Amino acid sequence: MIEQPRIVKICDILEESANVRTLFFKRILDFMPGQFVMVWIPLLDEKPFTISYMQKDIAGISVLKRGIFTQALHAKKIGDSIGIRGPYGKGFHTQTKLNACVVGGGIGMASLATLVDALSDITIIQGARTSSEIIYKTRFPEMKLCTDDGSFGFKGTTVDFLRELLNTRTFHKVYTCGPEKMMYQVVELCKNRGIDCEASLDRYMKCGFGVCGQCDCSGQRVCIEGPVFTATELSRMEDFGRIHILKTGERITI
Amino acid sequence: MIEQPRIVKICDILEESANVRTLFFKRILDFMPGQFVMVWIPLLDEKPFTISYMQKDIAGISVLKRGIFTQALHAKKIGDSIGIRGPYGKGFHTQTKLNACVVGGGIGMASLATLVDALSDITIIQGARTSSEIIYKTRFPEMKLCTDDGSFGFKGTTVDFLRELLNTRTFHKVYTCGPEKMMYQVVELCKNRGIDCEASLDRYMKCGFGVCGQCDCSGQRVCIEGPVFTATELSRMEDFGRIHILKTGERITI
Amino acid sequence: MSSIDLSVHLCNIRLSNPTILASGILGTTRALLKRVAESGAGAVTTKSISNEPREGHKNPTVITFDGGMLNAVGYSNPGVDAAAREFSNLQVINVPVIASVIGTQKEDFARVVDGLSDTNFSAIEIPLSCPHTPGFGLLAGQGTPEATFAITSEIRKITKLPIFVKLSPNIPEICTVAKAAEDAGADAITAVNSMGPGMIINIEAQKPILHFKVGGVTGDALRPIAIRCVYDLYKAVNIPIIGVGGVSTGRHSIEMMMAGASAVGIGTGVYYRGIDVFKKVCEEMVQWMEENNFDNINSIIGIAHD
Amino acid sequence: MSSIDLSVHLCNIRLSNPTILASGILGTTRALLKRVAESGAGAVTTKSISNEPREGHKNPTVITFDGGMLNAVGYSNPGVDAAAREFSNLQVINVPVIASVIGTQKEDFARVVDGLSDTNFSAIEIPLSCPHTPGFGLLAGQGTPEATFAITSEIRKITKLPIFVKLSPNIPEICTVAKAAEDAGADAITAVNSMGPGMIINIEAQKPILHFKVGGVTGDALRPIAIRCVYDLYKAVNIPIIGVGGVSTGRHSIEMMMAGASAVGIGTGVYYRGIDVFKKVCEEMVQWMEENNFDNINSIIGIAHD
Ligand SMILES: Cc1cc2nc3c(=O)[nH]c(=O)nc-3n(C[C@H](O)[C@H](O)[C@H](O)COP(=O)(O)OP(=O)(O)OC[C@H]3O[C@@H](n4cnc5c(N)ncnc54)[C@H](O)[C@@H]3O)c2cc1C
Ligand SMILES: Cc1cc2nc3c(=O)[nH]c(=O)nc-3n(C[C@H](O)[C@H](O)[C@H](O)COP(=O)(O)OP(=O)(O)OC[C@H]3O[C@@H](n4cnc5c(N)ncnc54)[C@H](O)[C@@H]3O)c2cc1C
Ligand SMILES: Cc1cc2nc3c(=O)[nH]c(=O)nc-3n(C[C@H](O)[C@H](O)[C@H](O)COP(=O)(O)O)c2cc1C
Ligand SMILES: Cc1cc2nc3c(=O)[nH]c(=O)nc-3n(C[C@H](O)[C@H](O)[C@H](O)COP(=O)(O)O)c2cc1C
Ligand code: FES
Ligand code: FES
Repeated sequence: MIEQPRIVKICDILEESANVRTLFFKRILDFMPGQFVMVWIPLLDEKPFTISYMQKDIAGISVLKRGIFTQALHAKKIGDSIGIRGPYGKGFHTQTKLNACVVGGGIGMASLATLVDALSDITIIQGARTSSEIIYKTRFPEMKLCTDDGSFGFKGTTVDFLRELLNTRTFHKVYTCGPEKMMYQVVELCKNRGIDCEASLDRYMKCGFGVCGQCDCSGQRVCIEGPVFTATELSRMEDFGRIHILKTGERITI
Repeated sequence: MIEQPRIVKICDILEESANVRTLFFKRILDFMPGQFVMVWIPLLDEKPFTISYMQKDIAGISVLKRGIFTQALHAKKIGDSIGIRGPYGKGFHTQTKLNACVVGGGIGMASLATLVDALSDITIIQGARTSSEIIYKTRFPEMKLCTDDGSFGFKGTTVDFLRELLNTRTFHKVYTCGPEKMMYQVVELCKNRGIDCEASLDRYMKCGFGVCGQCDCSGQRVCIEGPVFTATELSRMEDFGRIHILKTGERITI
Repeated sequence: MSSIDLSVHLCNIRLSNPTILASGILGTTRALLKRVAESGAGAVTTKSISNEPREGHKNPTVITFDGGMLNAVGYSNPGVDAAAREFSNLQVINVPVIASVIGTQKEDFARVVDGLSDTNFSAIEIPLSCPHTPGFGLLAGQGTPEATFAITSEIRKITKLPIFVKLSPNIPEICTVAKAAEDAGADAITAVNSMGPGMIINIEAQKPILHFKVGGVTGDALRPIAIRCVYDLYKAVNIPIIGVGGVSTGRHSIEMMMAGASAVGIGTGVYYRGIDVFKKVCEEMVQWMEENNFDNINSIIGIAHD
Repeated sequence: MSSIDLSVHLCNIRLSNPTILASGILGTTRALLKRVAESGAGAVTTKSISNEPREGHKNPTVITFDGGMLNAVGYSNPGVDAAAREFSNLQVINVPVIASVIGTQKEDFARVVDGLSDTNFSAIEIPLSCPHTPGFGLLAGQGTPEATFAITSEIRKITKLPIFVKLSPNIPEICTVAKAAEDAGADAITAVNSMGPGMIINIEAQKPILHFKVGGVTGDALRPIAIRCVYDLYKAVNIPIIGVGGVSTGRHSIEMMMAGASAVGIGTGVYYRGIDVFKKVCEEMVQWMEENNFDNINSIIGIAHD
């Protein structure tokens, strides 16, 4: 119960796509798919990342290069160190025997990856803007792929793809992680079809363990009650799909 | 591991002799004969006392009236409260099957009482200055009694009595608690006769858990390594039988 | 449930129980304040609000250690205009809401209080005591009797709401500062803010963990210090005291009130025992009072004094 | 055992390892100092010695809580004459022994140092920082830069032994006080003494537990504060620092040295881990150094600074 980063050495690096890399490190995490860790680069910052690989005593995080922090993570070499604390939050509810579908958009796919590992009867849908941004292509060869520009697989959004798919079949559960607008549509779609659904939210985080109030989404702490919420919970959360909170605490429309 | 007094209510009081009373209180103590507790009277002081009774969930301390603190304890009525922390220290090593002898002088008998309860084949010797100061007379009817003034039982010291007794029989172990000069002689006597011996020492105490250094006896903390020491340990402790340490830390000859 | 009534009055504000959410913990949004109120708090306090928006310090901003918590959040907040919007419509929260107001100059405090004048806050709290944010609190000299008097007076001029002045445990002369606040018209003292600052170094990284390097210490480590401050303040001032620092159980809360607190703030306790720490603390207080034959919570306030 | 050498030099005194028994813990008799030395301490400090004998406060004098320890022993000691007898023949102790010297006036300190001149102490430590003994330390204003300068200068005049000035963590201007000590000829800074004071109330008794009501807080609660003080002092003064406060493991000790300490005092750690805490801490330091490829303990001193 001591919330401090512990230093781990990066023992392997995998290029997942043009702008996503996975950093591997030795650490046994008592971890549920969908939970996250806070990753620390001393003197720079500390930010939340999903555990995207968990193999025996090696864990991995898949990092999309965006701003200063993720650039710094991309600059790390094998043998370099980072700090890790967690895992935090509530993960996905898994029922291994039932058939399910995961819908990942962009780096959101990282949150779903260990869930896929844990499930047996699973349909995987990944959406990306373009072919070069698709991740885990060899890891999950059976993946259904969608690109906005049609450069690979289905041309269109994951929501379009899922909607079509649901015309011919159904699932016991749909899990989703990605841009919030996309997740909102996935959740709505599932509601209409009477399918159970869970989504993993993304909010600015500071403490990660429920005291700072930064990660609020309609009174729910995304770091504690989330990041994964059920459709029922989400339907009570007005901010879902609409409002994010900046680092200052200001509300902004997504 | 929090060393703070807990308040208990005195549920019974027993007059043990002209100047000794036992205060009983409800508290289950995980306790070894010879260990002690620190007894607190709020706003007054806190001092060490042996647990002299332990029956199911009722414990008792037998208090000899001496100065301000013990007078205040004697003034307590049933229903009044005191604070208790502990038990502290190392108790007597008991081997229930072997025959043993306890030698108690004055209030020192209190430390030996629960030991007597725990042993089956036991000879009890109690010494007091005079008849009215004898304690536990009905509790241990088989007790051999000695008084300095001969007002009851053997006239003379417990050491004299023990010496005579050892002419006709022997023990596997002798346990003693009382004035240090007496204990010193008991220990010497046993050494000469090749009998195993343990003595419970009395030193001024403050913390009771080994940090303040007040209870030093030749580098041994009486509150931690004692109050019970074996004859072997005692033979390495120069101060035993010779030196006490005042509250200021000054050494005085006994 | 028992018949024991935990309600207290604090400067004419009725609290259904003496537990108050301390400033800076979960008080970022109205939704979270509402949630905390529903988790049993007798009152809730917002995260501190400044005139301009502030991003605060970079992460790590909050960590814990075996004695409590260390934080240097750096007063991140959206500024008074956004805050006034966020905390409009406070009626949805069924307990009193206290606005925590900060500033670098006394005029600054006044501007924020003014900017909140259309809201329904029940009181204004001014922390003059943060040990780890440049420009504010101790790092801006606001912890002296003189500065405390000046800032409190300034705010007194422009609001009729009760003013709570929040003090630092780091200042040996805490009673003098409290008296200055009282003289300037403060209605209550909130004691205490986080202590220190402290530092924790990750020895593998060879660097302080908090991005700001140092942060305020709260939780268990702070409790004996907070209890002593409240005990001393109870003798020094005539206005009520809100005791804050390391309270996470009913016993702690009773200890704080026996030292002299009329109400009890809880911050780090949310971490130790979850968001419903307020309910738990109240239940434990009631149980203790039953076992020890107290029926009026007010009768324990200051009872540890001779 | 490994080949890693933990020895350090402190003002030309060689310590076989950087752990030092802090003053007031077990340092009442020569026999106990010897025992602690044999339990692995690199140096040992006596309980503070005053000119006149002192009984100290009544019991309870030392209690613990979930964040550490609270004590108000009140400087009980037999006075300098009896102490000079007790601590004669220090040769039997195979590590350096530091005399802790207290006084109410600067002349008082000088008398004690003088009274110990025939003994074999390796250094004099002067705590100007006790938060809970009337007539001494903070309660006698000895924590100001001016008083620190005056007392240190007075002692400097009459002894060639290294002088360690022990400071309080309660004083915001700790660096200014340290500089005053340095200017007056101090050879090292001991940082820190206990903090607070704090108070713990037994709620059933409705009374503070310590007989003196308040006491200094030590142990885990103090560590982040002590680390911050040492970190700040390392930048402020050029003389070495003995880091004290909450150290009970090898990791703590390394953290303290990375913050800037040349040696590390241990007090409450004796409670947490037993009298052989010194040996345990050293073993843990060696193990950590091996795992992290350090071979010289001196190279970690101050390494957490940019
Ligand atoms: C629960 C959770 C899991 C995440 N998992 C992953 C993951 O597996 N892989 C991945 O690449 N990204 C993940 N993210 C997002 C990741 O934290 C941001 O991409 C990263 O913080 C960006 O930092 P930056 O400095 O590179 O970019 P910036 O330029 O600082 O920010 C880019 C975006 O990241 C967001 N962001 C920045 N800091 C934080 C923060 N402290 N908390 C939350 N969001 C922040 C900003 O709001 C902005 O939208 C996750 C976020 C959350 C909340
Ligand atoms: C391990 C241990 C177990 C004890 N068990 C018992 C017991 O079961 N029954 C009993 O009656 N007495 C017991 N005593 C002794 C008891 O602590 C003292 O009698 C009591 O403290 C006297 O306090 P006073 O104020 O009445 O007398 P005072 O006038 O203050 O002192 C009388 C004598 O008691 C000693 N004493 C006073 N304070 C302390 C202290 N804090 N620690 C140790 N000795 C002290 C003094 O040195 C003096 O010799 C025990 C002592 C020790 C060390
Ligand atoms: C993460 C965190 C943020 C805080 N932010 C503020 C703040 O913005 N304003 C303020 O007055 N106090 C702030 N504090 C101090 C608390 O209000 C409270 O005084 C302190 O934490 C002691 O109480 P506790 O031990 O119950 O946490 C903060 C404390 C923590 C732990
Ligand atoms: C029981 C006790 C007694 C103390 N007595 C003294 C003392 O006499 N002189 C002194 O300078 N410091 C005294 N101190 C303070 C310690 O030397 C040390 O500075 C403090 O305890 C912090 O270190 P720690 O956390 O390792 O205990 C005492 C501390 C304790 C716990
Ligand atoms: S990140 Fe602090 S409460 Fe969620
Ligand atoms: S009484 Fe404090 S060490 Fe024994």
